[in-house]
Parts: sequence; C-alpha cells; structure tokens
Amino acid sequence: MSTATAVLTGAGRRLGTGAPVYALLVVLLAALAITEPGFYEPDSFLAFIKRAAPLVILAAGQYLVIVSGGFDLSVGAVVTAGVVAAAEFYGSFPDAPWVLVTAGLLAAGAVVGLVNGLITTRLRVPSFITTLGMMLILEGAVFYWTGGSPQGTLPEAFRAFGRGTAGGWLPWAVLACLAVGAAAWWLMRSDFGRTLIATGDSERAAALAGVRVPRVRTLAFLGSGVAAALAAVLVAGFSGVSAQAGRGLEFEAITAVVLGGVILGGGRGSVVAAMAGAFSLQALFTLLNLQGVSGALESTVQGFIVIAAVGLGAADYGRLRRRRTPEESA
Amino acid sequence: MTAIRTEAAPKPARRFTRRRRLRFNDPVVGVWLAAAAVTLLGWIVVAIDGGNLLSRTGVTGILQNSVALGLVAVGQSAVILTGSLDLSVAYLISIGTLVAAETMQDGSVFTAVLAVLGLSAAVGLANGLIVTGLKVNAFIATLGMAFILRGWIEDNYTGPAGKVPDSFQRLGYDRIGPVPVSVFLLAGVAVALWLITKRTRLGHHMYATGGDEHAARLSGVRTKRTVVAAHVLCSLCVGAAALFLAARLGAGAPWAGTEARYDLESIAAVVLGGTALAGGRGGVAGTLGGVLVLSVLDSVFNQLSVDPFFKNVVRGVVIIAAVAIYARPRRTTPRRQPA
Amino acid sequence: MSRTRRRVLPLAAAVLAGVLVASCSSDKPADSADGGPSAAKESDSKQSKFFDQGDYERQLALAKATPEGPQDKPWEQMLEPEMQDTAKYKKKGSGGINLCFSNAGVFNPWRQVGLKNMKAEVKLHKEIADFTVLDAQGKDDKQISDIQELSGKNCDALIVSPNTTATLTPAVKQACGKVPVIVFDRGVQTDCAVTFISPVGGYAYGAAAADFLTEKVKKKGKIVALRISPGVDVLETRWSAAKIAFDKAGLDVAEVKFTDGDPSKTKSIVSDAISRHGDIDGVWMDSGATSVAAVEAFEDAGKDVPPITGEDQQDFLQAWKDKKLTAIAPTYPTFQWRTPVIAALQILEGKQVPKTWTLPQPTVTQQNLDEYLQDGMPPLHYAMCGCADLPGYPGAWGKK
Amino acid sequence: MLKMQGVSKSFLGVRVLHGVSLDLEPGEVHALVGENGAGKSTLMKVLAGEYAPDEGIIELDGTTVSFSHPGQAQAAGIGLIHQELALLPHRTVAENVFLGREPVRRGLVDRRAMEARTAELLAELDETGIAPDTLIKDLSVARQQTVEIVKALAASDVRVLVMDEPTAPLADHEVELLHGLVRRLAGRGIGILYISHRLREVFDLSQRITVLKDGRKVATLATDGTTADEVVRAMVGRELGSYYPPRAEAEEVGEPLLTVAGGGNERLKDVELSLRAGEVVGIAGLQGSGRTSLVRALFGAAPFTTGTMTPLRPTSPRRAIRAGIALVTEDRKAEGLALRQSVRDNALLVTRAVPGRGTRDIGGLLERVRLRSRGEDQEVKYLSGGNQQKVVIAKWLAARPKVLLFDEPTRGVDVGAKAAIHTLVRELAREGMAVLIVSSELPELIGMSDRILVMAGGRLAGELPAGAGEEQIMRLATSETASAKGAAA
Repeated sequence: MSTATAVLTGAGRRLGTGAPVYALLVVLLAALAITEPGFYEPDSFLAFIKRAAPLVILAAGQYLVIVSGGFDLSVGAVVTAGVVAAAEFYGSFPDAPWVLVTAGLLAAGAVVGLVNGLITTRLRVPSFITTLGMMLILEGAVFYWTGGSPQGTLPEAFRAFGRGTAGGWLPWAVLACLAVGAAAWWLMRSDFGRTLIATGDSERAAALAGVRVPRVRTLAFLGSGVAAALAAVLVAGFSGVSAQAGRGLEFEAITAVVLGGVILGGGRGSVVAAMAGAFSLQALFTLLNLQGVSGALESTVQGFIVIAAVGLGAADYGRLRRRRTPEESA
Repeated sequence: MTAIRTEAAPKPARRFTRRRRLRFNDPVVGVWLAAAAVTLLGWIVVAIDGGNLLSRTGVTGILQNSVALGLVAVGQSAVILTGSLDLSVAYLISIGTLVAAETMQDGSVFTAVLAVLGLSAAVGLANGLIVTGLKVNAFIATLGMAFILRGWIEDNYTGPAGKVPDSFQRLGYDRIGPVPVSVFLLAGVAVALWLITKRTRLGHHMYATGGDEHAARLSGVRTKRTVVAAHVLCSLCVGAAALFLAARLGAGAPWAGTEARYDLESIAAVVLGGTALAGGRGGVAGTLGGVLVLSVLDSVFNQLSVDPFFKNVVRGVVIIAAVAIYARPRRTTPRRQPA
Repeated sequence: MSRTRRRVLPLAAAVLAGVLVASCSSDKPADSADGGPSAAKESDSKQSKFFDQGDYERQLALAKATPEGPQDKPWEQMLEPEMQDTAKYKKKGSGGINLCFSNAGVFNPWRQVGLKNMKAEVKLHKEIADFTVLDAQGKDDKQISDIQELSGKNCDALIVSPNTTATLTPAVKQACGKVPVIVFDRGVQTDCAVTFISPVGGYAYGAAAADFLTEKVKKKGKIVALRISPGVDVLETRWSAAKIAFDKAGLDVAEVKFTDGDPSKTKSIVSDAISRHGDIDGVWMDSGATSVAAVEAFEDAGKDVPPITGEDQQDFLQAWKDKKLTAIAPTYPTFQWRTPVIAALQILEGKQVPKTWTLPQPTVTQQNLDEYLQDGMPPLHYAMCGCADLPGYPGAWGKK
Repeated sequence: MLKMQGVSKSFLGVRVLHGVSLDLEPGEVHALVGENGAGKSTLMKVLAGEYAPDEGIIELDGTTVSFSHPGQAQAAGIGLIHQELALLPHRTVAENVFLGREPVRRGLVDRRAMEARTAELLAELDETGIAPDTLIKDLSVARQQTVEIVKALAASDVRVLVMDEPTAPLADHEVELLHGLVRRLAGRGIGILYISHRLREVFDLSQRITVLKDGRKVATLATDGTTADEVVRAMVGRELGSYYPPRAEAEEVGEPLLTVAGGGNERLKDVELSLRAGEVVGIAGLQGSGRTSLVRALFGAAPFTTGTMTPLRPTSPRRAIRAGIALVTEDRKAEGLALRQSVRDNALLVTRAVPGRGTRDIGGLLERVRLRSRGEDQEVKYLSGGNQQKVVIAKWLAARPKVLLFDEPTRGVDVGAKAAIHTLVRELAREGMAVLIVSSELPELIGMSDRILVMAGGRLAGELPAGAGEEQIMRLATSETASAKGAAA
C-alpha cells in the first residue's frame, strides 16, 4: 500500500491538487477487486465504466462551472428534462433520426447553460440561485408540457448510444466518456481553460488582463449544460424513459468534483481529478451495493465517507498551505 | 488638514443618503413591499376569478403555511449570515417529527420537546464541527450529514410512527381569530433570532464571520465557535419546525421534511429575503418577508387551481428575478476607488 | 510539503480501508460465501415489527373472493361490502353539486393517470357543477391546510387522497364534522369518513407476484427482490407478503435492494447481481416503475430473462409481449380514482355505500395480457385504468 | 515594558525566525525594518497571538505571557494594525471598532454605549469627521486606517500598538496626519512597534530602530545616533549606491504614442496628456486627486466619457490592450494576480485572453524581470511582494505594449526589488515604450520621471520638469483642492 501511495504522491504532485482522490479511487478499486474477483474481467469493468459515464461527464461539466467560481444545480433537472423531452418528442415523431434528436438535446442543453450563464453574469444573480431557479423551472416546465409523464417511447436507435456497444464489445458510453475526458483535459490546457481557472481565482485580475469574464463564465455554464444533455442521452439510452432520471444527480456531480479536490469558489483543481472523483463515487456506490450493506444504511455510509474524504483532502490542502503562507510573503 | 475638510464637508449629505437609501434599496423593505404587492395583485386576480384570497380561511391558510418554512428559513438565515449553509435541515425535520411523536407516545410532551431540541442541537453541533474542525465546505459537510440522517431514517422507520397527544396537537390546530397559534411560535423564534443576530455579541460575530472571516478572526472573534453556534441555532429552529409539524401531523413522518424540500426552499426564502448567500449581510426580518411571498404565491395558485408543475416554473422565475433586482443597485453604486 | 502529504495519504487510505472493512464485516456475520441469507435475516427481524397477520390473512381471502357489482365496471364493484345508510348526508335543496378533492400530489405517473380518470369521471356527471382540486405537492402540512380550506368552502362532499396515513388523521377528523368525507387509496386512522375506498391491498399484491415466482422457479432458485425505497407503508406490506411466500416455498432470496424507483440504479443493481450470482432464477418487484430496466439488465448481460414480476405499466406490458417474457403483473388499479366520485354522488343522493369499499385488484397474466395492452399508449401509462369508456379517451391519456 | 526574548518560529520545517529579541519602553516608537521576508510580520503576529512561537518568551511588565488566540493578546493590551485592513465593509464604524468585545448590557449589545465610546475615541484623536454609524465602505482608505487605530485603542487599555506598514496605502499629506496620531498615542504612554519600508518616516518618528534580515535580528540602533545609509546597509548587507537609473536624454524621446484631449468622466475633467516614446512621465497628487482614476481611464477600466484619445479611447481593458496599453494596478493581490495560479499561467494571462497580441515565450521575460522563484510552476501566492510585482510586469511585457501605466509600482516591495523594478522601467522606456508612473512616494517619482504631472481635484494642475522638488509638487497638488472638492469625492 505504501509504495502505491508513494507512487501516487509523485503522480499527484504532477497532477496538481487531486492527489487524495487518486488514493481514494485506488483504495475503492482494490476493495472492489477483493469483494468481487470478477470485477476486472473486461466485460464487467467496461460495464462499470459505462455505468459511471453519465456521472463522469456531468462532473466534467460541473467542474467547468465550479472552477470558474460557480455552482450548477440545474444539471439534474437538465437530465430529467432531456430524457422526458426526448420521449415526448418521439411520441410525436416516432421516426425522427436519432442523430437529429441527440443533436437537438445537446443544443437545448447548450441553451439552458447559456441562459444560466447570462443570468449569472449579466444580472449578477449568484449561480447557486440562478441554477436553483432553473432547476425548478425546467422540472416544472417539462412536466407541465407533458402533463406529468412523457407520451412516447425511445426507439432502440436512439438508445443505442447509452446502451449498445461499438464492435460488439466496447460500449459507446465508454467511448463517450473517454472522448469527454480527452476533450476536457485538452480544454483545460488550452488558453480558454487556463483563462477560466484564472477567472475563478480572481475575477478582477482576469478582467483587468483583458479577459471577457462574463463570456468566459457563460461558456463554462454552456459547457455544463451540454455535458448534462449528453448525460441525459446516455441515461436515456441506458435505462429508458423515466420521470425521475436525473433526480439528485446535481448533488452527486458536485460531490464528485469536490472529492476530486476542486475547491468550491473556484480557481483550483484539475478536471481529471474531478472525473476521478466521479469514478470514486460510482465505485463507492458499486462497492456498497456489492457489500450488501443494508440498503437503508447505504446513504449513511456514503455520507460518512464523503465527509471523511473531503475532510482529509481539506487537511492536506487547506490548512497546511494556509499556515505556510506567511513564510514567504511578509 | 484641507483634505480632511474636503472629506468632512459632504459628510452629513452622505449620511442622509445612506438613511434614505435604506428605505428604497434595503432588501428587507423591498421584500416586504413585494409581499404586499403580491398579496394585492393576488387578491385582485383571485377576486376576478370569483374568489377571495383574504377571506378568514385564506388568511389563516397563508399564515399557517408560513410557519414550518418560516421556522426553517429563520434558522437557515443564521447559518447563511455566518457564511455557511445547511442542506441537512430536511432530514433533520423528518427525524425531529419521529422523535417527537415517539417520545410523546410513551412519555411526556416536555421530555419530547427536550429530546427533539437536544437531538437538533447535537446535529447542529456536528455540522458546525465538521465545517470548522475538519474544514469541509459547508455544502459538502451538510450534504454528507443529510445522507447520514437519511440512512438512519430509512433503517429505522417504515412510515409514520408515534402519536402526538391531542394537547400538543393544539399547537398545530388552534388559532386566535384568524391567526393560528403556531404563528406565535414562529414569531417567538423569529424575534429571538432577530435579537440574537442584531443585538447580541454572538450576532455581531455572526455578521462579522460571514462578512470576512479573516478580518473577524484578527479582531479577536472566535470565528469557529461562531460558526458552530450558528449551526446549532439553525438546527434548534429546525427542531422547532419539527415539533410544530409533529403537532400538525399528529405523528412522526419520515418524509415530512424531504417531500416539502425544506432544504432548498428555505435557502430560496432566505435569499428572496435579501440575505447575501455569501454571508455578512441580510437578516431574519427579510427572510420572513421571503417566506410570506412564497406562501402568498402558493395560496394564490391554490385559489386559481394552477397546475402544480406550472407553480414550480413561476417559483423559479420569482426567485431568480428577486435576486436579480437585489443585485441591480449594487451595480450602479460606484465602487470606491482610492485615487 | 511532500513529506506531509506522504504522511497524510496512508492515513487517508487506512481510514477509508478501515471504514470499508468495518462495513463489510458488520454486515456479513453469517458466512462469507454468500451475502444473501444475511440480508434475508435482516428482513426477518423487520417483518416482525411491521407485519400484521390479521390484515395479511384478510387480504389473501379477499383476493379470492368474488366481487359484487357490474362485471364490466370493476370500479363500481365491491368485495364483501357492509352497506350503511347515508340518508343523513342527502343533499338538500337544488342546484349543482360542488365536489372537492384534496390530492396528495401528482408526483408519479400512477397519480397522474389517476387524476385524469377522476377528472374524466366528473365530466360524466352533469349534476356536478364545480369540481375543486387542491394539490398538496407531497407535503403533509400543506394537505392539512388544504383540507381545512376545503372544509371551509361550500363543498357538498370532500374526497381525500392522503399523502400519508397517520399524519392526516386529525385534519380528516376535523373535516368529518363539517362535510361528508370520502377517503381513498391510503387510509387514515379514523373511521369518521363516510366511506374508505381502496383495492384489496399490499399483502395481496406482494403475494400474487411471489406466488407466481414460487410456481415458475425451481426450489432453491435464486430470487432478486427489488424494492423502491424503505419506509413506505404500502410497499412494506407487499414485501412482507412476498417474503412469507418465498420462505414457504424454499426459494433463496439472494438480494433485497432498494432502487429509489430509478431505472438506471435498478439496471446497475441487477447487473451487479448477475455478475455476483451468475444465474438469477426470478425477479420480484414491489412496483412496476423499474421492471423494464431489470429486463434490460438481463438482455445487456446476454442472459435470458428469468420469470419476472411487474406492474400494469404500458412499457412493461409491451416488453412482456415483445420479448415473450414469463411474467405477471399484479396491479394497484388506477380505476380506483373513479370510485370516489361515484361514491360521493351516491352519498349525496342518500344511497347506501359500504363503510369500507374494497375494490377488486385484478392481475395481468399471460392469458389476459392482450386485453390490457393497448397500442400507442404512453410508456408510463397504467393499463388497469378502467378509462376506456371515459370521455376524451385515449387522447387525454396521451395516446398519439 | 515589553520584552521578547529568543523568539523562533518555523513553518513546515522552514525556520523563519531565529531567536529574535526585542524590547519596548512605554511611550516609545520603536521601528522595525527589513526587506520583505525578513520576518517582521511573522514576529509581530507572534506578538499579537496569531501564531504561537516555537521557542522564546514574551514578557509584559515582567510577567511571561503566552497567547493562543488574538483575543488573548488584545486582552493583555497588545493591539495590532494590519497591513491589510481587517474591517468589515458592510458594518458600521462602531461595530467594527468593538468587534470581538462588544459592550453588553442585560445580555444585549449596548449600541448606544458602543457608539458613544467610539465617538469619544475619535474625538480624542481629533477625528471628528467620522460618524460612528457610518458604514466602513463609505469611508476613504485613510479614514478606514483611522478606524483601525481606534479599534486597537478601544481594546481594553492598549499598552503596545503594533503598526504594520500603516502608511503604505496613504498619500503624503495623510501620512503627516498619521504621524501626528502616532506621536499623540506615544505621548499617552503607549509603546508603538512601527514597521515600515519608508526610511524617512522611520527617522521622523522613532527613537530606536531594529533591523531584521532573514529572520535574524541584525541590530537595534538608537535613531539619533545612526544614518539612513547605515540602516540600509544593515537591511540589505550592501551599499545601495545610486538609487535611480539616469533619465532619458532629449534625443531618446520620440513620437507621441498616446494623447488625450479634453478627457473627462465622473472623476476627471479636461485631461490633456501626451505620452511619448522613450520617456517616463510621473503623476503626482494627493489621495483622491484622481491619479488612479486617470490611469484607469487611460486603460479603459473606468473609461473616459468625453474627449478624444489616440490611438483610441478604450471602453474596456481589452480594447486598451489591443491598442498596446498596459496597466500595472496598485492592488497587486486583488487586481494584478490570480494568486493560486502558477507563475506561468499568470505571465501568460494577457496573451491568452487577448489572442494575437502577445508572446508565449515567457522564459526570457521572467529572466528579464529578474524573477526569483522555484520555477514557472510555483504558485504566485508564495512569492514575495517584489517577485509578485515582477510577475505582473512580465505578464504585461508578454502582451508587447507600447504604453505602460504603473500605479504605485513599488508599493509593498522591498528595497532590492524596488531598485530592480526602477532599472527595468527605465530600460523599457529606452526601448521605445512610453511609461507613466503614479506614485505616492515623492522621492521615487522625482527620481524616475522625465517630467511630472501634478493632479488635483480630478484635473491636471500643472507640469514640472525633471528634478523638480517636493515642495513644488506639493504646492501644485494642494493648489486646487479647495475649488475642486466635489469632483474628488
């Protein structure tokens, strides 16, 4: 264990702030291996990633918003609304091509993100409130529209993306997850990404350096909206029509990001660590499920572990650094 | 010396403007005006529809529906003022009603009240200690606490439990004229919280900690203790809400807090009342106004038989719009620039 | 810096490992090869706490009884009724009837279909001049206020669909003094209502599903039981009845899991169960919302779907037919939302109604599947709605 | 009265104080000087109970004391005035003054007593212009500083007052007022530990000077028996020689790169200005005279609303940057840097934000500004003030500006870095940039500028040639104050 941790520590230094989450992930994956020897067979491991994919994608989107100094509480509602709206749409146009519907959902997610971003930046409403309001609006609107439940079924072609496999063995969801991961990693190394983090760190400094702060922050929300819509497509594919597809996902996504060592308030943390946080959370769910922890106590265990993990992360990165500050700046 | 005079000269004028601004821009005043406006508009709309929003039952209903959310939101104000947040309130309410009802079934009302408040204080203490001691962000800390409490509820209860004696149920049902007695509970708790936040050292320290924790600490404020105290206060209010709901429901209900989404609703009410989510500004008086707005809106929707899903849309719009309005004057106030 | 981190990390790892190990050991006291029996044992202890033998036996008997009333209108049928006189509630004077309804909420498709039924039923009766619905949005507190508000209005009769059982008792008691009250779906702990309308109940539901599995699954076969969430009274009864049946038949309940009604969680749980136990011989569900997800989990794992139970939701019935499943669907019929309106009118006319109006609780089986499966209905529609003769059908119920 | 003996303190194994001893008499002003990172602030924070010392003892009137919380130090009569003001902008003066020790009557805070006592304390300091119920955010920085001092005094019977660079944010005339205040406090028998970078005020005020270097005490000198050179030598361990680089020759000054005609906005009136390639122009003026407003207007952060400007009148920093204008702001931590980001990310911020403008080759730039860091990956938070400022300058150089505006270029920067920045600024001008410097430190302004513009009441009150004296500047700076008070508010 200690060698593993040492290796991780080295890796963690390179990866920035996420070190504890990688340790957590390794511990959880090891525990899974012990509990379930078959876990690492290609099929079941791929199934695990496939299952984690929506949360990982949501975490990547949520990361963009959190690192720029905000919250996005509306992602769960976007997932629910996306699934229900897709079904409703198929109810009216059963033969619509899946590409079109998927693209439409992503565009709608982008619009929701755009609205979140504009309200937050232009009207100066704290994002917590904006997205809380958006959550109520989306849930209300989509059910008002559908009269409470969607009136269509999702065809297999549409669902294949979340349910099917490429080449008979590699789930599309895993590919989507990898693609989003790579895109997010690339994005955060790009000029936009660096500017985004700097904006989250100090909005004034960024604005005075020529950063179009409202635009950058709005784009972060837009990214989160698109990620949520993509998650909606995957969830819809994975499990079909449900009126509560996205319930609680916003909290899971935020928890995942925070587990990844990203600081609420912005300016610090890596997107890879945030996605590792999502994998950790999913691994924890799976482990609790396999352990046969009584269903009822599951959430208690989850609560303890999240607090403990974040607490240990905070001990590492908050306290020690703060103590250290005065040494060099007089 | 000249410089001093130049600054001193416009002084009285500036103070005058501050006082005056208090009137128009102060969110507390704003939200109460909004509540009045919503009531008036609602009354008109309902009247056109052929009803009467402000009939005896209507008024009672509005007040009655404000109590539970009001108690929670008043408590939530305390933590938000201090720069923290509590997402565990919903589950704490559920547990509170269960503990209250079960204790009252076998024991006295007095022990039950003590038990609920004791439990609440303990949960608040735990929240506070996790936030300050383990330095876990309040959002995550209290979310984690919510999960812990949820597990406890789900492991132990499978539906309503316990029984509240009729004597205690009077808290939930009696009224004096059109005013339910529980409104006096809310008023009492609100006045107590108002006194604590505005007139005690703890309250001053809460504002200071929420405004700038570092500055407060440097001034000798025990910020950690203050945050812990705010969490305990919040949980005690939640405990009071649980007792009220127990009285109202006549039994403990595992979903009493969560189905009504008291966690997010209370935050919405607090923010609607003009308290800054970042802490340090706002107060209990505004929060009550926010609760009243939500409750009047609910009542209007009820009277007009508006689709419940549509209600959510309106609520979302109202919350965003209100906060956008609060944010506006701040934008036009020129930022002081030392030149 | 790095030295400290190195110190903290193993600590973190140790603590986490500790937590996990602790959670592991505390839950597997019996043996290590199979978590099943221990989970079952835990449920045993719960059974004793919430199980009511009298209700259980009564419901199983009722389920076999023959209902009185018109054959083709199950919502007007009643099981073993004890009629009572309602003359004192007879509406005096002329003018239209003002009917009021305090609804717990429309937070799931079952309630949405139900409310449509009720509204359509109201339309059938010209004598109802006004139909007021207040929606409590799942809040007990609000429903109490709603009931108070409605009993203060000029309602001729008040229908209540309580959000929870015990908590609404005082409010209903209060209302009984002012207006004839009809309670349906969930009961309240008072008999002051003129009539209480509900189908046979949860024990019958759970037993119907479980009996099907005990018939189709070989002895010692592994059963996965999927429940929505703990702590819901009406669902607890379904499970406890099923538990008895499984124990009696000697089936091995390998997993009991809560799904939160979330299809994607359900799918994960079932996939995990498949990889853990290899073969699953039967799936029992306490309600239908997630049965299709369970079916798909087997498909995605490349396994045949074992005998499975569901509910009368359209998507499950469709999958049942398309995939030729071995299945059964007990119902908690949504046609019961029609009955309160009918009862209210009878009461206001002074006609006799039973004190406890027990409706039949039909089961969808292979034999009558085609009868209930209607093409083109929305996936979350409930087939046992008895709504085919109602105005606006099927468009208002979402058929395209 | 106060004795600190052998105080040591380490952070994560790095020793920042090595057995420092210090004593203080009642009524004495004892100056503490040293370069940034010398340990002054840490020593004072140990005294004020913010850090616990690893070794050493603190004696107050012969009794050993130890504090684990600032509140305890306050109770013992030790007040600390921070470099960054620790005031709550949305609370009143009285609430801030009594924060942490509000008077209580019958369990409730006695507001009336609090405000009365605050008014009393303000009156004692001849600061009657501040009302106890004003919100802090409505006060000027100088006033806020006064409130800080009153706050320290309000703490039970202050015996020792620690002032950490209290004059850093103040203009010269306000400095005088503060000095008067310090002398009055000392006259009441309060011992004052005074940290400053400004040697002149150290010599004006103090009776003794203690010099710290690298966490060790170098010497404690009697002010009367020493010279500024001696102190500087003790601080840096070397002679500083000529402070400022030579000015520009006439032929080095080229075409105008930026001109303003009739520029005005809420705070500025009729600004006529021309900055030419190769020259360094200084802007002098009292606090509130519009100096910062001017550079912000030129940079588009608080734009001109009237007048013309070439190459363009920027309406946002972004447009200014595109036009080749750069601004090094006075508040480095809040406006200059993203503190939790690396040196590289900060240096590249402008280049990334405004594509097509700058260079990505920052290695050379960082070398050029003589940055001392542990590499480009180091978070700027952990750099000293001087090195942070160098990162800010590198950031702007990466954008290849033609006009460089500096607002207080060396505030909070230690002596060594200061000289490096001065040399760099001159080099940049020599390469053909136009440079504008706003500074409250007149010697710096006089030493650096090829000509000095003096502002008063939001206008340019006059222009002085290189080598103008402090008196001339002050005369212009105060000339129009009375007539233009409205605009300066």
